Amino acid sequence: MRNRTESKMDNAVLEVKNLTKVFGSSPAALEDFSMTLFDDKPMITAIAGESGSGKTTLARLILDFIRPSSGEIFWRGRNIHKMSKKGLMAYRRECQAVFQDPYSVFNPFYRADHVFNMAISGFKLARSRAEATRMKEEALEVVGLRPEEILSKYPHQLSGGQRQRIIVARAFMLKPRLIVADEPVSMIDASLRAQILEIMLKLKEDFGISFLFITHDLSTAYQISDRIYMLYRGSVAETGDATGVINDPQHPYTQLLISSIPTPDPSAKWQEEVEVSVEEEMGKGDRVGCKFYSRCPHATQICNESHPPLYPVGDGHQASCYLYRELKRDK
Amino acid sequence: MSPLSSTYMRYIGRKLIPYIITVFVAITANFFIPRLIPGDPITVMLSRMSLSGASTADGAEIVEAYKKQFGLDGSWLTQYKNYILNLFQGDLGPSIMAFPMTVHEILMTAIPWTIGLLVVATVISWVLGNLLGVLIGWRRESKTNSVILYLSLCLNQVPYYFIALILVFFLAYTLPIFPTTGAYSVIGTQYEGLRLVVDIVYHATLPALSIIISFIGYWIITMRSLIITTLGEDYILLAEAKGLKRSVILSKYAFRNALLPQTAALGMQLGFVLNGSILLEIIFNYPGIGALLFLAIGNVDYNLMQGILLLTVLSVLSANLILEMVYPLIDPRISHGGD
Amino acid sequence: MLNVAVSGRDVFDAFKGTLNFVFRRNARLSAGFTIIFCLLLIAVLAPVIAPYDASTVGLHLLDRPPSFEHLLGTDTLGRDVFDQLIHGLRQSLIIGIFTGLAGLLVGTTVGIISGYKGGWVDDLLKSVTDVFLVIPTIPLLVVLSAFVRYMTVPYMVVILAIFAWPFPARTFRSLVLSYRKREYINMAKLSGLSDMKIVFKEVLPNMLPYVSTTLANTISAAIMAAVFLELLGLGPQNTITLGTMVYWAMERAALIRGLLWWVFPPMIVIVLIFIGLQLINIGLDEVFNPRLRRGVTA
Amino acid sequence: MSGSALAIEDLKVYYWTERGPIKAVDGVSLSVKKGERFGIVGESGCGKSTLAMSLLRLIKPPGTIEGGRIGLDGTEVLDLNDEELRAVRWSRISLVPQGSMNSLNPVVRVGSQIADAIKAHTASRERGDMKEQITELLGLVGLPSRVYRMYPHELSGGMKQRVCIAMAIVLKPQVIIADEPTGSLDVVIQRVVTQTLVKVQERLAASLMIIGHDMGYLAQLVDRLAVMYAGKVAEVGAVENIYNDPLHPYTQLLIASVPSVKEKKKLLGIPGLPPNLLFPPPGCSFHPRCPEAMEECREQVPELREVKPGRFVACHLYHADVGTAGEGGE
Repeated sequence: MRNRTESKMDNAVLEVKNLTKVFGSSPAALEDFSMTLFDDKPMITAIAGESGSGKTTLARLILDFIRPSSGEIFWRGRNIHKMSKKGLMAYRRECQAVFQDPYSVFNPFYRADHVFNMAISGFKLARSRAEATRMKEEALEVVGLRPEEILSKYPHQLSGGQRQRIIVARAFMLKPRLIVADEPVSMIDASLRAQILEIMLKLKEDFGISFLFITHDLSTAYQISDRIYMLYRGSVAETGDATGVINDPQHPYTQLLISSIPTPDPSAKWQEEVEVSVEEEMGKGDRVGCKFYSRCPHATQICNESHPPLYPVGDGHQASCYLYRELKRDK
Repeated sequence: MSPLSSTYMRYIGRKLIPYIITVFVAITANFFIPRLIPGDPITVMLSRMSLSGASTADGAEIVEAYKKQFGLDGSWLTQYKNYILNLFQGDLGPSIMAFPMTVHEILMTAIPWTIGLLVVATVISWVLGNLLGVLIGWRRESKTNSVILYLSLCLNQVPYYFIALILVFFLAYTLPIFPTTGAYSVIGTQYEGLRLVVDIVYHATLPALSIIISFIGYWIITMRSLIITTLGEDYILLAEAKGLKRSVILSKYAFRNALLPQTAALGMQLGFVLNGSILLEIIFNYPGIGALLFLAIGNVDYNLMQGILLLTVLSVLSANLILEMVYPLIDPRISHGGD
Repeated sequence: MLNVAVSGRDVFDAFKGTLNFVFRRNARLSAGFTIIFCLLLIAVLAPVIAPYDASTVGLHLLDRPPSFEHLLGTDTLGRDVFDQLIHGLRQSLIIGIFTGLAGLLVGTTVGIISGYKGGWVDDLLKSVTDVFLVIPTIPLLVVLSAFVRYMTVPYMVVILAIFAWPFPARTFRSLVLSYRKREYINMAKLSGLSDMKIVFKEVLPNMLPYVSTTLANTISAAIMAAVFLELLGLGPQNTITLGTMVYWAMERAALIRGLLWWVFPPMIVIVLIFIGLQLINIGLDEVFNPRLRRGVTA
Repeated sequence: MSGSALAIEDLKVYYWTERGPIKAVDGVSLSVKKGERFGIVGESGCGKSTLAMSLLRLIKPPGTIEGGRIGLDGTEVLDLNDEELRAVRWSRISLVPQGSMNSLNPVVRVGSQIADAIKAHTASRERGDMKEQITELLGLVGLPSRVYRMYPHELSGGMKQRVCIAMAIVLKPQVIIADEPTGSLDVVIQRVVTQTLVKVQERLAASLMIIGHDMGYLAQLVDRLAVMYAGKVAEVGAVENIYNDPLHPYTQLLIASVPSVKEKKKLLGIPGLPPNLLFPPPGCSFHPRCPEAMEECREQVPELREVKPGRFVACHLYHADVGTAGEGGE
């Protein structure tokens, strides 16, 4: 385990407070989202949701590629939007990323190792070319790639799986505290996907790197993540321990989602037919109350009036649904 | 999307504001640029009059009188103020060189010729060019295709005024078939009805041909590449899978999609039509706006120049505006617009 | 310092790869390139090829058809047409290239700044560019040229350059806007690169093909406008250019009097310049676009 | 073979590049019974989409159909001339395109695009009220009748896919090919579209061939499944057998690498690189990545043989003792 000097009183490394982001006149992509990642134990936190749930918007906000409409993001207690240039560089050094599309992450003009060279010269990591090469080779070995096969190649000469592993290697080389992985495996075939997920687990366990794992695929989230946030239309539907939430989902949306995931077992066929209202599909369902109102089997009057807060439904397990309002009172 | 829906109106509103600003900037530029030209209209006119024998004994008073007459007295600022006020009443002021006639009247005589010649020729070259372009884009293997392609490639590079000269040489001097000057034969002024129309078309053939020949290459090349890219789309593959006849696939699926950007390009081209008229009208001394501008510059006629420049700016802007309004109606994808 | 060298070597090595890739592939590009190269060579060697002073009047006999002594014959003012053609080509290319370069430099800078910076800077620059694009350039050119009492080549370059920059500015603004969204720009931000470095190291190299196609476009547009003005008699009075050759030929009614060797050669050379530039334009387009598409492995 | 709606024998489709042919489909033999739902699974680049497209002869240059036979209920598709092919397309065999957003003509109303299929195959006298037929079809796939007048860009991904399904069944074909029909859709919409497809197929008693890369999804859907690797069929069989007792090592690894929400298991990927179709490895193209690769595998290309009733596999592990239900290998 890396030795970490415990300088902060509460060891919160990343704090997201009431983050909201609205693009143009359409409904909010992300609404009043709060989350805190702690430094004591490296963890993989999954942000799961369908397209349009706001998960990628959250990733782009945390990486400071876009500015929030309201709310703040704190790294080690300091607001990243108010940081000096030097402060932002330190933040970047500790908070790296892996992106979804392995083909668009490489600048086609340069060879594949340019992604390493940028980081090395950007953060001034190496004093000599030999040291730079050694760092690159060490990083590639950690992700199971042979340096001599990779370093001299152009991006279009490499497969999707190889490229993604190079990007993970680059992130690892900077020894960050947190890697924001935005759908790292969704464009990779199932057989290669497992290897990259294994690498992420290894980086967490052996090198103490935490992950923010953005995905639409609950089964991959279930396999490797410790905590999970279920996003629906920009707000948190349910959150808690990954195994708890997926094995015993409380929020009607999570239940529908998990029951719709096709399992590779022919005997467990889908049972009843699922209906989706046309308005819902057309994305016009811009609601005041709970956003799942029009598709929810248990929808009641109050659900249509105000947006349900996150009610505790178990040990660290919360769901934003009025079904659990009574639980709060008698707890 | 019906033209009257509110989103459509808002879309148009948002498009209007930049146009209004641009028109204002253009008007202001129109006022100042002619005044940059050395010499002033009155002295030029007086020297021209003295050449033609008119007595100009006490020059100074006459100069003052003419200046007041054409509102050229006082500082540029006051002239600018009057210019703007008159403009809003639609009065472009009197023409200095052709005094009794106002700028408005002169323009009215010249506009129909330029519009008639250039707009018609551009549309003809657009239609022919697109049809040929579709042909080449659709049947790509045949030998004639590459011949047509390279021909239109080179043709597109020959400026229209060279083509005009070549046409004049071959179709007027060596084989005297077509007239090379004027919009109608001198004696033609007595013709009426059909004879006049035939006479006008007869005179307009060479100028129109030079526009058609020089621009047809551009439309062929652009339509060809549009058709080829459209034919690669998924919905064409599905159309083939549906077993549709080749003619239906070409017309309803490929051509209709490829035509949209071409229509926008035509709109832009029509806007700039006045640009091309100057040299063409001088070569064929066709009584259009271009020839008029050249004349106005020669005589440093501020008011006429301002009128013509304003006209060209307005024609470009209105072409853009009409395009922006009409385009969403023909291309359903851009219903509420917004880039 | 060391770290800069590490990624600087990338740029040089990448350039080498791109250049040999480009010329191996495309017939149209090499054809266009040879045409323009030969014309440039002739222009540079003009004093050697055509030593006589092309513009002095009355040196030779009038209206002589092409002969061994005067390859392209002589004109009504007793000047050797071949000499005029060579020197005319040189002057026209000078006008075209300088205006094209000026238009490209100003245009790309304005385009990149407004594309990358965004915000009010973008709005300001974009509206200025749009106004220039909407105002009809030809009539204004004619008016401005009339303004210059004694037109010379440098004046012409200045006047043409005023209207040469808006088109490249708009092209590069939209290019930068589209390239800015690419994921590898975010990757560069994550590597701590400054805005400046991102623009020059990550955005610009990919836009090289567009720089060359836009340069070809601005040069041919500049020569087109120059010839236009020269045919109106508003060209440089003291030097011979291809356009003024045709103008003087038309003034002297060369066509009617059948002096074809005086009128057609300059027209042919002008069209040759345009064809050469257009072939380069199309060639580069074909070489670079499919490459981008083919870049994604199956 | 008489009962089969679709019989493919030794089909070869190559893409020609400067450095030689890419053997996308390299000798595939399959048959789909009448009314059966048949799945083809395989990773990207294994040739499954090329196979689907070749059934309607929609292979575009530089691709060519090199050889083999495609029997569509007695008609040999490869022998048809252009006019006959046009008549067969959509009336007897139709296609539900990949989930991409671009399969509908963006400037033509949905109803009119479906009507085009009717017009192309029925004389104007017998068409009857097309509008009424089409709105009824749209209702069948769960879409309101106003969709008839709408443009594709006004519909969501799932709705566009169901329009394609309605279009695919408008002429009541014998065989429907669905090439990754729910590729880019969210899980819930994916389920709705899939259930529509199954309902519609059962109603027509047509055969349905579904192409996919997600084992879990196909398990829910098909009766028989074929696993493809590097342009060849690795294994074919009833879907229950394939999942409970996968024979081919690639099928075993493929099933193992699909994460499930039911239980946490150590994720097993498949080592090595996806196959290079330009210069395929000698012998069985899976041997570089196969945990049980033998000497024989590196030299000989294994044939697809029936090692158990209704179970076909192309792997040397089973060929030594053909016919016996032995565990495998010498």
